[in-house]
Amino acid sequence: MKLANVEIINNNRIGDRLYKLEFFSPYICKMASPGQFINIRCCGPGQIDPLLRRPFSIYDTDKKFNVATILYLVKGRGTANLSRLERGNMIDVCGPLGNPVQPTADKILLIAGGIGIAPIHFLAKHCIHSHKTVYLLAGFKDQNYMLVEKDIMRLSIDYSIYCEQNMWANRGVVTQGLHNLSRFQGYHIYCCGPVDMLKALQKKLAGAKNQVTALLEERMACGIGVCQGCVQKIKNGRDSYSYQKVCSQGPAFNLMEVLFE
Amino acid sequence: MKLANVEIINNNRIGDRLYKLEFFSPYICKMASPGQFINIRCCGPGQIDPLLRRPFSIYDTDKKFNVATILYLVKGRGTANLSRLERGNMIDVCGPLGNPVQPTADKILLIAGGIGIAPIHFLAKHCIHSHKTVYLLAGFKDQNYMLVEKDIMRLSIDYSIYCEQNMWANRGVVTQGLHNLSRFQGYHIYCCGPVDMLKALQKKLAGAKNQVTALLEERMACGIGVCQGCVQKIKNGRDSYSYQKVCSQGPAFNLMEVLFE
Amino acid sequence: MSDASAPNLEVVLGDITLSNPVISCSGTFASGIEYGQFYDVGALGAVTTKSFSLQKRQGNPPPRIFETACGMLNSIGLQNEGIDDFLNNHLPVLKERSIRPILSIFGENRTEFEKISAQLTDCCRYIAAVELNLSCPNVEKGGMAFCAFPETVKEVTATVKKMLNIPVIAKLSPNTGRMDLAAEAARDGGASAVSVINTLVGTAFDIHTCRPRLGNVMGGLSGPAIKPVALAHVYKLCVKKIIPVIGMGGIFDWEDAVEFLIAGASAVGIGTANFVDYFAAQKIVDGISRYLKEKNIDHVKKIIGKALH
Amino acid sequence: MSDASAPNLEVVLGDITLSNPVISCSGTFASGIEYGQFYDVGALGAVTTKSFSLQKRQGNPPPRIFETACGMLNSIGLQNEGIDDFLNNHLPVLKERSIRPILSIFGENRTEFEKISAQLTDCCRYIAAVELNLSCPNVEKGGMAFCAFPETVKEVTATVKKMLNIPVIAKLSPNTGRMDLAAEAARDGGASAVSVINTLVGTAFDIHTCRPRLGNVMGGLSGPAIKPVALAHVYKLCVKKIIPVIGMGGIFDWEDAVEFLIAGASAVGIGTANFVDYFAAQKIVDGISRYLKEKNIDHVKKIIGKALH
Ligand SMILES: Cc1cc2nc3c(=O)[nH]c(=O)nc-3n(C[C@H](O)[C@H](O)[C@H](O)COP(=O)(O)OP(=O)(O)OC[C@H]3O[C@@H](n4cnc5c(N)ncnc54)[C@H](O)[C@@H]3O)c2cc1C
Ligand SMILES: Cc1cc2nc3c(=O)[nH]c(=O)nc-3n(C[C@H](O)[C@H](O)[C@H](O)COP(=O)(O)OP(=O)(O)OC[C@H]3O[C@@H](n4cnc5c(N)ncnc54)[C@H](O)[C@@H]3O)c2cc1C
Ligand SMILES: Cc1cc2nc3c(=O)[nH]c(=O)nc-3n(C[C@H](O)[C@H](O)[C@H](O)COP(=O)(O)O)c2cc1C
Ligand SMILES: Cc1cc2nc3c(=O)[nH]c(=O)nc-3n(C[C@H](O)[C@H](O)[C@H](O)COP(=O)(O)O)c2cc1C
Ligand code: FES
Ligand code: FES
Repeated sequence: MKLANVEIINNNRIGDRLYKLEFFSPYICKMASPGQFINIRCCGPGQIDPLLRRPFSIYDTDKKFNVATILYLVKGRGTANLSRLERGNMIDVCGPLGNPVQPTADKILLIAGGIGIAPIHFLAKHCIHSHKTVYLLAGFKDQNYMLVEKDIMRLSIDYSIYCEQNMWANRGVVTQGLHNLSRFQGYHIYCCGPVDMLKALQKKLAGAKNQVTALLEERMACGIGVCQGCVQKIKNGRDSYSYQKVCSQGPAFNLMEVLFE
Repeated sequence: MKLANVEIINNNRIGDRLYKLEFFSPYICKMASPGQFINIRCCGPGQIDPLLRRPFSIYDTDKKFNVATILYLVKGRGTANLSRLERGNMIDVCGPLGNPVQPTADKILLIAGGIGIAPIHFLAKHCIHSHKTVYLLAGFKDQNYMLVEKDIMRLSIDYSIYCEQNMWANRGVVTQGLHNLSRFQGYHIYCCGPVDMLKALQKKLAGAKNQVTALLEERMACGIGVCQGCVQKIKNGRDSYSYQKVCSQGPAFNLMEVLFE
Repeated sequence: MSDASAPNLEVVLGDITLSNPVISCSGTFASGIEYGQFYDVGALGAVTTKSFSLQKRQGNPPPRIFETACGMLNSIGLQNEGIDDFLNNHLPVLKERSIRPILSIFGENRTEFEKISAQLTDCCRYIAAVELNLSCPNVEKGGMAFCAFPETVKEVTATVKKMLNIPVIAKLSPNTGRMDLAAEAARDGGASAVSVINTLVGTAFDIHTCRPRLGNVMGGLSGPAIKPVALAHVYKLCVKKIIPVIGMGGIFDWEDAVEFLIAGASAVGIGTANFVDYFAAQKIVDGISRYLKEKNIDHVKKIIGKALH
Repeated sequence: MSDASAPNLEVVLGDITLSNPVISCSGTFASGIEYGQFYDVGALGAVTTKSFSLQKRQGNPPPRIFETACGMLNSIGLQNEGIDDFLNNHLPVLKERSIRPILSIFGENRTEFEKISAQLTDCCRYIAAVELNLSCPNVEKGGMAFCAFPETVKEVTATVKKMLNIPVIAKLSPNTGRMDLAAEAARDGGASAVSVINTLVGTAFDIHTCRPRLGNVMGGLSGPAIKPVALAHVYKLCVKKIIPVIGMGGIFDWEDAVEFLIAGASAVGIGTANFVDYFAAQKIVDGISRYLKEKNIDHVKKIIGKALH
């Protein structure tokens, strides 16, 4: 993990409030594994507001050209500032942070909801690289992520996309992709997306034998395990739980042990 | 006085930390008189830091093209932000504020120190326009204001420039221009510059019969006479004083009545 | 706001009824006359005047303003021309414009509050309420603020209430410990509401001259920086249901205002924001209305305290 | 820092001597081990650990963090694995790296402080000082913070001091009225210094869900927003010369740190800044040194309290 000022190669709008930011960083490209994230300062030079760094999953790394990519949605002031940056601007990035996800199973089912596609995309690439059987289920509200499908296609894996609103893809929510669960017997499932999706998956997969790993999000202050701000309630043992840090003990957790409120 | 979002026409660096900002505003060009200032929001869009507006004197107005100009020095965060703006960007401006200076005398001596040249330049133009006899004394620390001299030359008035550090102009401080005070008998004197210059002038002109008007500065919050934040201690009567608001009761005050601490 | 579908913005704080919950804060709006150049300040819920004292006060030496991170320090020192000035010069203009202000007053001791009130008896019907600035130093108690002493808060409130018999608001300071006790005392003295919060004590220094940034060394911190603190005070008072609260401190836009309302404030005060955007208070009225409309809520009272349950 | 012309940064707070005045704040630096990945934290004046309690504490439900204007709210709720964890897992690593931390501890009552101290008697020489987090609720006093009761502050301080006989620091809260009384009590109890300030109570709400932004509703405000308030507390204590002060609250860069030093603080604590710039504390040491050099001041002690005169 390192703190560095890196140069932006591209920061393109690829949908409504959806951007892809590419930056030059041999270090991140070398060190980053799926599941990890980076922490970006989103205020202008000499500014202190917004104060805290913002966490973003790694979407892709190109080791040949040393370009790392994140995919992000403009939510509030931090991401709005980010979206105004241009090629040639510098950003202050720390990473890679969090624990790498290292799938051991041979067959991998990836489930992404919305912007949750970001870490899932990087994980998919990694799985293909290590010759695993990969299936990807992605769900989006609308056709905003159309250009992301291009990246998915380029992975040359089996996938289905669910979309709530239009004819671009299968109509529905991503959990419908699991209607025939037996098809994914023996698959290790990795998922990332909104809490409602994760809750639905937890319910749906409750009886199943699959291992299910969820990549979680929580508001962060430090990103390096110091402040204890980013905790999730995780079951440990039958009736007990503990608050575990998403940044340094996650972001990957066994979905079946996550206690949503 | 109006609040308006105006378009920047030019924002050029003309010296070390010295900028000239031109913006399009028929309203300011029509309404602004010498001595008045505008109040600019210096944070980015959607930002609240830096919080308060920053006051700047009007340096020039071009009524033909409806372009108003300010001359400013980068001091802190607000002016640093301002200096990063470019042609085509919008800024939030309120003005004109403060009381107009309306010279009645026929002969006018203008004295400017450093960035104090900004309101003095606009006043000079106005005096020439109303066919007064004008003499301008300007003092600068170094040759940073060389390009400002060009604007002064263009006024076609008598002037002398004093400079502490080099050969560009008369060597010395601006008060030396008053060595032969009798030369300016009957002149109404207007001055603007650092407190030390104003104090020196107050001393030097103590016995003289000239009327002396100083344009003062003070940290401001509202700029419109509401908060009482921008006061200066002004003598009224023999032993008494009151705190008067630079924004709404000034910025012009009788220099002889200003009580510097 | 004449269309039938516009939400009702009226709020009631004890015996005070306001057409909408947006009030200008004392000291940040003068008597509203300057802002009248920009918009009709009569369309606000109320205009609170700068605090007036019995006699003219010079105020503190400059500099009086210093900007800090998302906030500002001020040490105006309550400069004002005295209550006479309000009665002779401000009130006539306000009357003419049909604006019934909340008049903010302060004294150095109970007697001064009494003497000011004595001068107001004739003009009570032109004033919506009197706000007692109890953050000012009580010289009888060694200069500590009035609100540090609940018993005094009660006495002063009761005195003014009795003399004027118009609504009284107690403005409380966050710098003196238990605000709940001060609020209870205000209620017991007959106040209709409390204004919460006044500025936080703060300071700043110049590291090159080693001099304070303010002539008076200490100042009051206001602006967005203090919003979380103000909200906590408002919430804690409202949970206890002591007395209606006018919430203030760092409100910059309608979202901030709604946040105070759902935290339990019956009305909100707009202070520092007026300096930055002269239309701030007006925009906040509109914003609250839009928010209610979008959520299909017909009356603002339905959101007051919504986050308390 | 070996060159002869480098200014001397050593500061003395009673019986505590630090190689420089820059300390990490409790709860923002864990035990310093994580930051050791970035730089040699042994080069700081001291590392203050997260506050430890007698038993493991789960802490508050998430969300625990919310960002505000130039500040942040946290409601960690003092989650920690208990003092055993410090002794078994953190201290050995620190020893190995020759770092003598300031150990922050807290209890729910005096007995708990006593019991923790009892566990520390054997390792005192590995600890530079014990900091008592007196902002935590005292269950014996209905949950109000320890520092609201000067008598309790004195008792607890005296108890710990007597048991351990190493330097004791009392960390005071700005939320409970008269800090000067708490500081005097700490001094009378035998403290070597006070740490000022802990976070300000604050909150925030989501105007769409009407839910609090923090699982615990109330949180602590830190960061640049609170700097003017922290400076005012530090200044007021230092003017009274009660006890050496470790100043903290919103320090983000070396200029901020110098501002606290000239306001009278003998040392400074770096908190939230560590989250934003992992090198913040180290940079601040360098910045103070550069400042002194540029001003031709050979010893940092010469600027401490310079703005007080
Ligand atoms: C491990 C991790 C990976 C993430 N990866 C991505 C990604 O690849 N692409 C993407 O678009 N977004 C991602 N997010 C969410 C992203 O961090 C937030 O959308 C972003 O911080 C919002 O900042 P803002 O200033 O625009 O919004 P604001 O709402 O103004 O943010 C205010 C505060 O809330 C925090 N915050 C808001 N939403 C979240 C959130 N969901 N998670 C954590 N903190 C939040 C911010 O950090 C900030 O402190 C990730 C979050 C985490 C924790
Ligand atoms: C009536 C008037 C006219 C002015 N005209 C000009 C001009 O034409 N050109 C120019 O370069 N400067 C002018 N100034 C000064 C200019 O306003 C300050 O340099 C500027 O506000 C500094 O802002 P900053 O954020 O860069 O500095 P910072 O130091 O970061 O500012 C912090 C705070 O201090 C205030 N401040 C700092 N210096 C001054 C000052 N000298 N006067 C008032 N407030 C100050 C700012 O408003 C702000 O609130 C004028 C000031 C006044 C009062
Ligand atoms: C410049 C200034 C002057 C003020 N004067 C007064 C005053 O005279 N009486 C008073 O009760 N409060 C006064 N206040 C406090 C405000 O009314 C308000 O309580 C405080 O500023 C918090 O709100 P804000 O953050 O929206 O400004 C003043 C505040 C400022 C900034
Ligand atoms: C996330 C977080 C956790 C904290 N935990 C503690 C703690 O355990 N004990 C303590 O005494 N102070 C704690 N504090 C308070 C800090 O030590 C410090 O007093 C405060 O944050 C002000 O400094 P700052 O503005 O530089 O952060 C914590 C602060 C933060 C932001
Ligand atoms: S963000 Fe600080 S511990 Fe995870
Ligand atoms: S700046 Fe507010 S009165 Fe002048």
